[in-house]
Amino acid sequence: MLDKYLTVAVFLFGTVGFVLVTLFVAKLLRPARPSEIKLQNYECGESPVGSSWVQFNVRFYIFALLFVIFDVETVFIFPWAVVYDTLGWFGFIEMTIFLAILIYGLVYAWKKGVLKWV
Amino acid sequence: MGMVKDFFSGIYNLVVGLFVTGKHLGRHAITLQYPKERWEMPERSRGVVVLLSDPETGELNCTACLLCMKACPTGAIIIDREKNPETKRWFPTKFVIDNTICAFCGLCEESCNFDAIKLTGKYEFSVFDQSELIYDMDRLAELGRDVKYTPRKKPAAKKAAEQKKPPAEGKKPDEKKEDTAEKKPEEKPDKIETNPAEKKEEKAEASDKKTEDQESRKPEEAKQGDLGLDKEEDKKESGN
Amino acid sequence: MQNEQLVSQLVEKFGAQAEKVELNPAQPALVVDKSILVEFLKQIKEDENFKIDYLSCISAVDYLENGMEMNYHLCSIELRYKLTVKVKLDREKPEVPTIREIHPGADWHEREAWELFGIDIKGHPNLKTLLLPEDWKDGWPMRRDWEGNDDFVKMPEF
Amino acid sequence: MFLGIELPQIVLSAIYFALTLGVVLLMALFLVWWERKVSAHIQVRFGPMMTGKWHGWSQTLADALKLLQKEDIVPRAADKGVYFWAPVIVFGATMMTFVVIPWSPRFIAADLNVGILYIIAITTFTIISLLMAGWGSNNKYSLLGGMRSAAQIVSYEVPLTLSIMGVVLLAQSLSMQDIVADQNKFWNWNIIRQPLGFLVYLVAATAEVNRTPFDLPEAEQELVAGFNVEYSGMKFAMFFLAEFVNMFVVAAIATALFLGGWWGPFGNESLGWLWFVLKSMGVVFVLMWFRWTYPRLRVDHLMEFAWKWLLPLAFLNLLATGLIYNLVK
Amino acid sequence: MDEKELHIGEHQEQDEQNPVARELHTEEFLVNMGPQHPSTHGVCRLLLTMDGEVIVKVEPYIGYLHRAIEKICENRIYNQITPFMDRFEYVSSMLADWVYALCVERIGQIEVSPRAEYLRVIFGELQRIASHLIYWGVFAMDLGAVTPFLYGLREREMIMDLFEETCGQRLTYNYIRIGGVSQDINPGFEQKCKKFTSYMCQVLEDYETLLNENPIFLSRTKNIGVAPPELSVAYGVSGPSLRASGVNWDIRKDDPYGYYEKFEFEIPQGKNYDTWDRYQARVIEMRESCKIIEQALDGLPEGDPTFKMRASFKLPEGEYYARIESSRGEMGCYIVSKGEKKPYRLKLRGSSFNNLMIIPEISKGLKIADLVAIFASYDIIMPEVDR
Amino acid sequence: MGVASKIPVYLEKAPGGGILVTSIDKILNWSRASSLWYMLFGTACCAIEMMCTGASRYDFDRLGMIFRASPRQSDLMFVAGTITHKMASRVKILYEQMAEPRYVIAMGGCAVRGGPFYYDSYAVLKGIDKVIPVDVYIPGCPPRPESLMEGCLKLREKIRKEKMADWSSDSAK
Repeated sequence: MLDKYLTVAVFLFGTVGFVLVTLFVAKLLRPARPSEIKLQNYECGESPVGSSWVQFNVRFYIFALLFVIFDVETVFIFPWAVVYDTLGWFGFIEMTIFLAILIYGLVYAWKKGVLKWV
Repeated sequence: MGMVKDFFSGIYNLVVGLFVTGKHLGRHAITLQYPKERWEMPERSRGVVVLLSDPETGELNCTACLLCMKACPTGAIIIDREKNPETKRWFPTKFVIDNTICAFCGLCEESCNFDAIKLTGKYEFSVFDQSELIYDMDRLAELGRDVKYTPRKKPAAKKAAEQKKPPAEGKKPDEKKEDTAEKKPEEKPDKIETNPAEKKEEKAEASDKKTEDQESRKPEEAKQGDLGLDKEEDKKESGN
Repeated sequence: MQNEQLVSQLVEKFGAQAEKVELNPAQPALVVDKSILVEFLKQIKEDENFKIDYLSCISAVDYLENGMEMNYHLCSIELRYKLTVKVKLDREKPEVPTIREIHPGADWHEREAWELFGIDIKGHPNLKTLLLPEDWKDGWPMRRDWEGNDDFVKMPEF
Repeated sequence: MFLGIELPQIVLSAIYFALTLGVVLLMALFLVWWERKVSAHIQVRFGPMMTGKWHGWSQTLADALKLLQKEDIVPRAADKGVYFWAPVIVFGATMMTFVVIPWSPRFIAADLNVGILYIIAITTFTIISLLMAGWGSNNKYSLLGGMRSAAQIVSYEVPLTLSIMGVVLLAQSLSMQDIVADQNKFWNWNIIRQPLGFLVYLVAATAEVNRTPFDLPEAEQELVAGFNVEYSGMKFAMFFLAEFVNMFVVAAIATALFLGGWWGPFGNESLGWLWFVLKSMGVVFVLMWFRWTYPRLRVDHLMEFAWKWLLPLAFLNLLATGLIYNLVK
Repeated sequence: MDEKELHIGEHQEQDEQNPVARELHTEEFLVNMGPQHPSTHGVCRLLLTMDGEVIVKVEPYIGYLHRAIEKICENRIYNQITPFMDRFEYVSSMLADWVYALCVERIGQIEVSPRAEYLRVIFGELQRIASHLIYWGVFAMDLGAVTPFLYGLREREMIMDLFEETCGQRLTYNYIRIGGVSQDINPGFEQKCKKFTSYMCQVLEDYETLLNENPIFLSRTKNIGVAPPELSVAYGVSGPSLRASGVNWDIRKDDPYGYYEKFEFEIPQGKNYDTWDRYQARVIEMRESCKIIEQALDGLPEGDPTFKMRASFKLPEGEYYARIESSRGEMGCYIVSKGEKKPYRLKLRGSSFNNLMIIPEISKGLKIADLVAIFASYDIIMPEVDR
Repeated sequence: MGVASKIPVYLEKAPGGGILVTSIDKILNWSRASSLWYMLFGTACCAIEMMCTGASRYDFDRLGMIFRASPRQSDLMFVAGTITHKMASRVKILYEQMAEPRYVIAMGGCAVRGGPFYYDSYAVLKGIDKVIPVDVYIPGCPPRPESLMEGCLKLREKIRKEKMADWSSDSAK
């Protein structure tokens, strides 16, 4: 079973190798003429003011939290979905309850105005 | 419920948008495949400036009156001139048009009374070296060789000028006699080079109207696609 | 003619302070003193009879020995009046109060007048170069007696 | 010893890899050309015509060769390591998904039993690399682009996963081959059985691959070129390539999950790979069509759309599927 | 109105109410948008102070295209100035020619033949359509849809054909001259023009299906960049943008020039004063322009529209501020003549100059994508700003 | 690394190397000439004509030219329109930030030598070649789209004649 993951590994090394080789070939071909201005960051023709690495509000903090919650929940749903056939109505009701809680959480967040990006 | 309605109308409108672009997918492209095909340039088009010469004698029509130089808003025209001691006429010794600062506005052509300078439909003049864009008299004359033009401006003045000097140039037979030329012989300028511009202007107007009328009676020869979609046919014609 | 009525009313109202100049029947102009300019503009903006609330343009003119002039081209959106308010300035030390408080749109126009003509806008908080390069040092280029700088090529007279 | 047992497997995998890589590269070249042609014809023009004799067929080849010769610029202020690895990861992640793409009943690199989970996991890497690119460049535009791509993944991953869940439920398996095999008749295709799921998947997938109307990370009119502002030459080519390959990947997944995969329209298994490619290309075409028709969403609308529309719809779809499945059974 | 009131963006308050924004310690950073940026339409530089995606402050820097046209014009005789007017506002050069000609005519009391006035109206309105087509395309492109841009330019090319046939150039026409126009139209022009207007009306329907109901487009434009009428008037915003702010002001009707009082057309007015209204105002204007053109073509009188200016023409002493309704708003030309061959002072007022000034005010607290939309909706063209 | 610039030196010594070098040269030159991505940058009137050339009627894409907003990814810069003194330094920065090999086309009179603003203007730079090197000059005010295309075709010719040693060397031309 696990041997299939060997293929995955081959693909992984293969692609990374391919990209690195391509980049190396390009390095052989291309010119390199760095200059003071060229190594500056591009900012529409002006010299940039300050670094971009400042602490700023990305404003999807709460979305990220929601994402974590929901993504974990979906992981729970996967096994349920795979064996749904054997679970029958019991599975359906169970999952309805589970999803209802999730949906309630979503609605709660919605009502709280969290889903509004400001 | 409003939300559901919004949802469906939103989807509907998105799909309708797809149809608009999809409709164009089947249409024929309107693109001009440039090096292979070209538009036929309209007669009035204002491309590169050339100097016209008389189709008979091959001499430049320019009489070095400097009007174009004075009319030029950008100072792109520079003329040096000398007087022919025999004919007592000015002729240009240097006629430079600096295409790097020319604005292609057509004022020189309008100011000219002798059909000497014209803006043409030519447009392919890119160069590798900037100095090649400053055209001297030879280049300008060369460019003007194949330019067909209807002498619409001031044949009167020209004729008059020619008749003024009977011994030198008057021998050549004038085939354009049917023009309005000799109608007002009293108005012919005695000294073209120093003539105030206004006088000519008035006359130009008079003769202008005449020639324009003539033009309008002619079958439409400056054929040019009327709308973009129709250019298709033109394109094919010119492609042949 | 609407405009003429307007001007006569204005002159009537402001009396000695405003002087009427007839430029063109369609375009009346008033000369006001720079000391009352702000107050004047404010009043004609707020007054129900005039409502001159729209500033089209400000143009400075350099008359050399006759001093300088600021022209405020105003109009009323509602009543369709058109009015030019002129302010005469001393050429040696041209200064004029800012009218940003009344017409925020005057901001850049005033900066431009300062930059190109050297007219000092009193009370303008942001007098820095607008159109010219940041390192411009060659004086006030739009003045009539501006000599030109290294790069300036005068068109030869033909 | 290790090699003794695994060597055949490795060799086989390597062959699979080489084949896939070749196909993918050709596909990418074709897709770039095709996209230009489609966009051109939508815009009543011709698109590439001069390079190569027939309709500029070699245009993308020339582009690729040219990008090979372009200088590679690493801004001084950049985080060099992150900056370097971002294009490697973006292409790597894209290629990795091809492990479980079922080209035909027999041609699949590895039919993982958790195929779908694998795909969901891997595709996320693409976005992480965009974030890396955005951050590593130390450019404000690219940083904003990177942040937007993160916002996008945060929002669209959930509906995407949930929309797939319905398919999993019907097939009772996570393996790609099983799911495809389940759709053996035309009316069994999941697009018929799961129209809502397909819609949610299509939208979420468009967002995942950053195509208009969801191309916020590289929004040209706002962020110049977004996360890849600073990239030039071959590194940029990697992003460029990955974008198009990714587009094919989501189309291929859509084909496998919803459009009957390698099944022909009459339930025929023959020429499976051809059907598969054709269907995928159809989906790719739709994505292109979207791109050349729609304006771009704004970043907050993007998020709101995901949470307020797609997520509830995905839930609805899942519940409805469960209900109907039980009823029909 | 109090100036302070104008400066408060509504979104700032929202920002303070938001618990997340308040609690997180964030730094603002400066982003240069322009001079080379796909959506600044030329060489405008906006220095943005940003907090994440949200704009805290916008500072426009202009002058990258300041070519000193006013200075040049002081040194040119009257006839030579028209070509520079073409370059002063190249997106609607025909109208720029017109405002200059109008100003000189008003000072010099020059009569214009009726045919010339009609031709001016026709070409002016064609130019307005051409300009709005660029607007339409660019606006859509700035919102991310590229295809409308090409559709818009496709239709514009047809107008270019009409122009080129009449005056020989595609962009810098030098057509409307003092006292008339440079050349009469070619025979057959009327038919072509009519064909175009009817085609244009059809195409506009396509345009509307493509964008007007599109939910993405609506969400990007509705309630974005609201400019209330008082604010717009205070900043001197003009043209369709002012009308979108709910102010009934069109110089074609309210300070008539040309023969505009003879034509019937409607002036669209906005209700929400937002980006959508500004967009819609232009789309409606295209329709109205088609109407005007058709009326003008029907009533086109006979006669000679040309007027030959003498090189030694001297404008009598006087001064005048002429203004016309260009495609972007009030375009003004102020000439001081001292009775010489050359103007003593020539001042140009571009509508974008004022329109640009309001953008910082209304884009505070919005996202960078909204700024792009607002900037595009005001149809800012840099040569007009910088001159 | 720019090894490519040295390849011809070594290869040409080998038998048949000359032919190989020319054919490699040919392919690489072809690729660069056929895929000129231009920077989306225009200042004045010429920019409108540039847009028109990119649009349906004339279609740059036909020549394989697409626009890129970032200079890092573009090969070609059209200096389309008037460059003022204020703008000149920015153009320089933009040019410098383009990745090599890069090309410049000066479009229209203003970019070539100040154009109509040559005289009497205190603000206009008299020719962009005072700031950055220019490959092709196109006269016109503004040039027609066809002229622009012709300029591009000229540039393609020029690129086709380039030598590997020149464009790929690590030092500037």
